[in-house]
Amino acid sequence: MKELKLGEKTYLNKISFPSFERIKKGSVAIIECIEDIPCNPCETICKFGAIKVGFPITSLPILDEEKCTGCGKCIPICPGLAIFVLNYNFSEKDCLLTIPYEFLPLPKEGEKVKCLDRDGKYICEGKIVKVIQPERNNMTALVSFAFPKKYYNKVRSFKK
Amino acid sequence: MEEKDLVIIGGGPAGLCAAISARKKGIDVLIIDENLRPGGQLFKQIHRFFGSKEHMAGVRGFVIGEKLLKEVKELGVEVWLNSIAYGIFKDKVIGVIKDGKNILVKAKSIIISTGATENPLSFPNWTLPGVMGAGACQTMINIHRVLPGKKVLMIGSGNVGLIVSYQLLQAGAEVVGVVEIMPKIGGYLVHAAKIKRFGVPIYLSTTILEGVGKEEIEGAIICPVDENFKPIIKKKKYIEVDLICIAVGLTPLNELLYQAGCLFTYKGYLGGMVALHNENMETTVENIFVAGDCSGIEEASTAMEEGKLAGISVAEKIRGKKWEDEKDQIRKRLDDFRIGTFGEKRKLSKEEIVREYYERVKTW
Amino acid sequence: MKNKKIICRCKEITEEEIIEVIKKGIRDIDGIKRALGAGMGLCQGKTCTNLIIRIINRETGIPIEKIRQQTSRAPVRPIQIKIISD
Amino acid sequence: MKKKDLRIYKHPILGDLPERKKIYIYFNGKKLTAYEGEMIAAVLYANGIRRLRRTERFKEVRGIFCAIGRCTDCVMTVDGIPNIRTCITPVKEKMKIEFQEGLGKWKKKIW
Repeated sequence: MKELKLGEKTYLNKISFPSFERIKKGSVAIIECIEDIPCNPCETICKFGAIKVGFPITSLPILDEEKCTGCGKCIPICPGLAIFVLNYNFSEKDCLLTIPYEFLPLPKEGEKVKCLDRDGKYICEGKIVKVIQPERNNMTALVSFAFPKKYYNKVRSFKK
Repeated sequence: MEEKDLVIIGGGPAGLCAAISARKKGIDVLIIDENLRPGGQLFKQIHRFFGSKEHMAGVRGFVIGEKLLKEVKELGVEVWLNSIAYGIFKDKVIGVIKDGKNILVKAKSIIISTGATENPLSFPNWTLPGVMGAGACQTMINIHRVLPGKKVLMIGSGNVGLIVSYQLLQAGAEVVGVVEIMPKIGGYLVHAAKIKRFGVPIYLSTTILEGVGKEEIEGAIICPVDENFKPIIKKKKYIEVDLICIAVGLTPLNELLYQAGCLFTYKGYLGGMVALHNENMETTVENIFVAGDCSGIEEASTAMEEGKLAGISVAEKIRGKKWEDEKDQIRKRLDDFRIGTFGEKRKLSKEEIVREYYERVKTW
Repeated sequence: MKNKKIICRCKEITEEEIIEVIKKGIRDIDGIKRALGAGMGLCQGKTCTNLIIRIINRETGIPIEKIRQQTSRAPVRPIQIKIISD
Repeated sequence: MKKKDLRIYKHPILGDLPERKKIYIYFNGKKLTAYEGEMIAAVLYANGIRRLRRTERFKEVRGIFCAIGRCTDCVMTVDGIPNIRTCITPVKEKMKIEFQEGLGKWKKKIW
């Protein structure tokens, strides 16, 4: 049976990733918004003016990678839950990915997890580093988890 | 017989916004809603809405619902709950059953915002317990807070199918898959991505052949289709599920508009037969207005704007004033929302409706 | 009747039966209603009307917008006759 | 029999299920716990009961289909009155709910 695969090039090529030079410098937003949906809360919420949607409102968000501080304010506001923050320099071996997480129970800091790709396929082992409780973000929790750097562009979620 | 300036039938996003706008312009408003609380589908929608700040983007549906209810209350809009507007008769008389009594209400203007109904899909055993509409499933998990099944198969990959799949995961169910008969998904990729990255497969060019079970659903047979949508039977597959959700689109709920004598047109992109209306949301029957999904299936965001437009238009007629600037701003927000791959076709259909309205009204 | 496809859930009318009366010349919702009672159950055609329109369209090629809809009459929801008669 | 409760007590977005007054209803004579404000069909589903009635013609079992009172698939006999749409009818203390055969039988005169 034919399946939708979001890890395929047709979809990945539509994502405007920050340059690898910028990624190596530290925390930065990765916006995986690839369709002309009329939507721009990411632009409105960014204090640093790092995200531009502009006119028309269906334009894809463009990240000014020099202005982005990787603060993560845009993660929980995105209705598509399509924004992640990557800290490539988390440790010598691992990078750290922060994702919006809207399930219970929330993982615990230090917990070992299985890292999954965009299609939910197992990629590698990882570890929960930080869980920001939901109240502040209007019910969306932010979970940061660490995994080997080489999968920085593959891993997008986890399961217990 | 009771007499009212404006009666709004259906207190969902469109109806509530219409009530607020009209009340702010000094109109006496009565909302009639058949449910125990108003808000329509907003209270099932626990995801954040798209759009801009003006569309309340990034805010969850039920939060918007609470905000609208508060405003309606503060403005002193009369709301009849658990009340059924069962018919519209001559001279804009509405028959209502309220508290077990038959009440006739005569209105100067009526706004019909009755929303939509889910499209069915028939397959053998779709009548067994364990097959339900995706909206029904959403009602069960988000309103009644009961899980109607633990292993779910979703039929249809439009936004409703994708969003309800995600909400089923949030409610603690396992979604074993989403099947879509078309070669590509119907909804937004970001909604698909939300469930895909937690391991829910989305099968394309696939359909359901039948539900399996004796007295309740125990499984489903799914099957890939060829380019003519004919099932390739030898590739069929059995999967164990206890709930099958049908998410194959919505149809405007327009019985009352038919009774009122409104003229209709068929618009596939808007879900079927839609009452003709002009740029003020007035139908071909004078002083009967329409707003929200029953004037063409779109989203809650557009329903709210259409409601405001209808509410102001009613106020203009009753008070003999003009609020063109305000209406233009609303129309601009509607246009802002009706762009892109998904919005463009709806925008064109809406423009056709207004054009046909003037053609038909002229020759009528 | 194995693998029967029910169309009208209330009156339990199958697709086969509907196709049969279409072959006899019925072309609209009200006609199907009179011939089979489909759409006349408790829900008054809320669920099956769309399905029947699609079957008529598929079997006869008549465009959906040309197929006459069910006549809508009050009451649009099931209510006790006692309440109205009082 | 293992006790089932399919209520969603904790929810990541909607929060905890608020506490409500506990009441009792009867399904085919069996006592079930319900909470004030719940719909009859929701209480039955929460207890794992999805078979609400049997149809007249094909003798098929039916359950909830639309959950908003439109499709009438969930009709049951409630306190002696048949064809009550249980998905939109709230429970009441000591309510007697019965599996309905066909179009049901009237046990009680209502007028």
